[in-house]
Amino acid sequence: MKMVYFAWVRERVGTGAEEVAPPASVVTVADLLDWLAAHGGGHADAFGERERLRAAVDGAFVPLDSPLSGAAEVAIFPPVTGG
Amino acid sequence: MKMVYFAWVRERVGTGAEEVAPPASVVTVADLLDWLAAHGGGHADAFGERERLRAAVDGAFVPLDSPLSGAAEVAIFPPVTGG
Amino acid sequence: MIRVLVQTEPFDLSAEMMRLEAEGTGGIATFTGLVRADDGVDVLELEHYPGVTERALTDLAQEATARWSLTAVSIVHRVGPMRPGERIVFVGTAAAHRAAALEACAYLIDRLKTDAPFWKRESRGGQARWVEQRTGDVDAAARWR
Amino acid sequence: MIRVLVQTEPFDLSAEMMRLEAEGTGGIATFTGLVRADDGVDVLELEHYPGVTERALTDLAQEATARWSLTAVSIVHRVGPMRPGERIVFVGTAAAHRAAALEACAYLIDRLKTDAPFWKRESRGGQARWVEQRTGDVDAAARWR
Repeated sequence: MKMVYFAWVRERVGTGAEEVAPPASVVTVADLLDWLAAHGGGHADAFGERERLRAAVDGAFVPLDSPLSGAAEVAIFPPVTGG
Repeated sequence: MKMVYFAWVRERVGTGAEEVAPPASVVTVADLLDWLAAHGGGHADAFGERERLRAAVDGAFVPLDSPLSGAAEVAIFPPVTGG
Repeated sequence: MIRVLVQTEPFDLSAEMMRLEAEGTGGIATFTGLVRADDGVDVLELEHYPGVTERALTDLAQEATARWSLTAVSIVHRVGPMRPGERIVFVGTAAAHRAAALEACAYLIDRLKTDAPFWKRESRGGQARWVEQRTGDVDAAARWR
Repeated sequence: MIRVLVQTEPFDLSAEMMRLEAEGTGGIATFTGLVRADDGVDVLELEHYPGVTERALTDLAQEATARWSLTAVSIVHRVGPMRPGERIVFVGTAAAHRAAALEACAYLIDRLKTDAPFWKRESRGGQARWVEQRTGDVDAAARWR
């Protein structure tokens, strides 16, 4: 599964993209964040305040409690600020 | 007093502008229309349907019952259709 | 900046945009009206009340500037004969924030349609008729009061 | 016509207008966002989610086209570093009638602000900070639902 990060999430994680292989117990986006944060370091710092995070699964914006269900790419980022 | 006419009012009157000298009994724009229509011809034809007419006195849009009160220029025209 | 032009010549859209950008910080909204070929119209002719038109448009621009704190307004309106596809009118507004620019732009084109002395005459194959004011235009202008 | 561009290069406003006019009959509304020098910002940098951004903008353009019967929509958004006064975003809509073009233009810029994956970072004298989403932008997008 490919993880991609944007804006300050990317800066705190320390990379814009990485390959991960979560265990079967990781069902939702929130589970994935918990699992990644447990590695400590940048991930724990980036994922500390869940209400400031948004996610997209295979390019579709989804709530954090959405299932991953075989996703190829999961993106984690702050609320968007374009325009 | 200068009269100016626009659009189909101008076409029916037969001129875009003319000088007129109404008597003192002509107090409002509507009085002026009555007095001009009494001359017959183009004016009577142009001023037949009052609800289709609009007026400006010295450049300011006014209702037909407005006083002329020493106006230098009175314009008569259909509802506007710009833009 | 308040810029009001009533002219027979076609106008340069990019020059108008540049002027607004030079005065703008934040957002610029524009509306451009084009001559429609409604039911075979081949010529649209615009008549106006010289002097009074410019004053009416300037008054509208000043009202909009005060109401939405605009940094710039441009209104350019063509008169005389035009063909389908040609630009009749351009309204541009600049403001610090987008809502102000967008609302003011809608306001100006709505008010212009009922408060500025222009008259349209459509021709179809040599047959001309004066365009009647639309109830929808009167209602659109009224919602701003 | 639906045209969606996300690019680092500055864009040509008059070329975008010409494209809309070529597809337009009636009215064209545009919104152009410029970089503001808020409190001394000297560089604004835009990051985005390549591929997903374009798809999100295309989805918004299709929604607007269906809702307002648009004849053309253009959305051009710059990414990368920009300076105050430069254009960040252009939204243009063409429709037979002005209300449709104006409303759709406001809709697209409102929705773009909350539904397309862009992130802004402001720098002031070398000090950078990520811009926070504004509640007002969330409310503006919500009014269209």
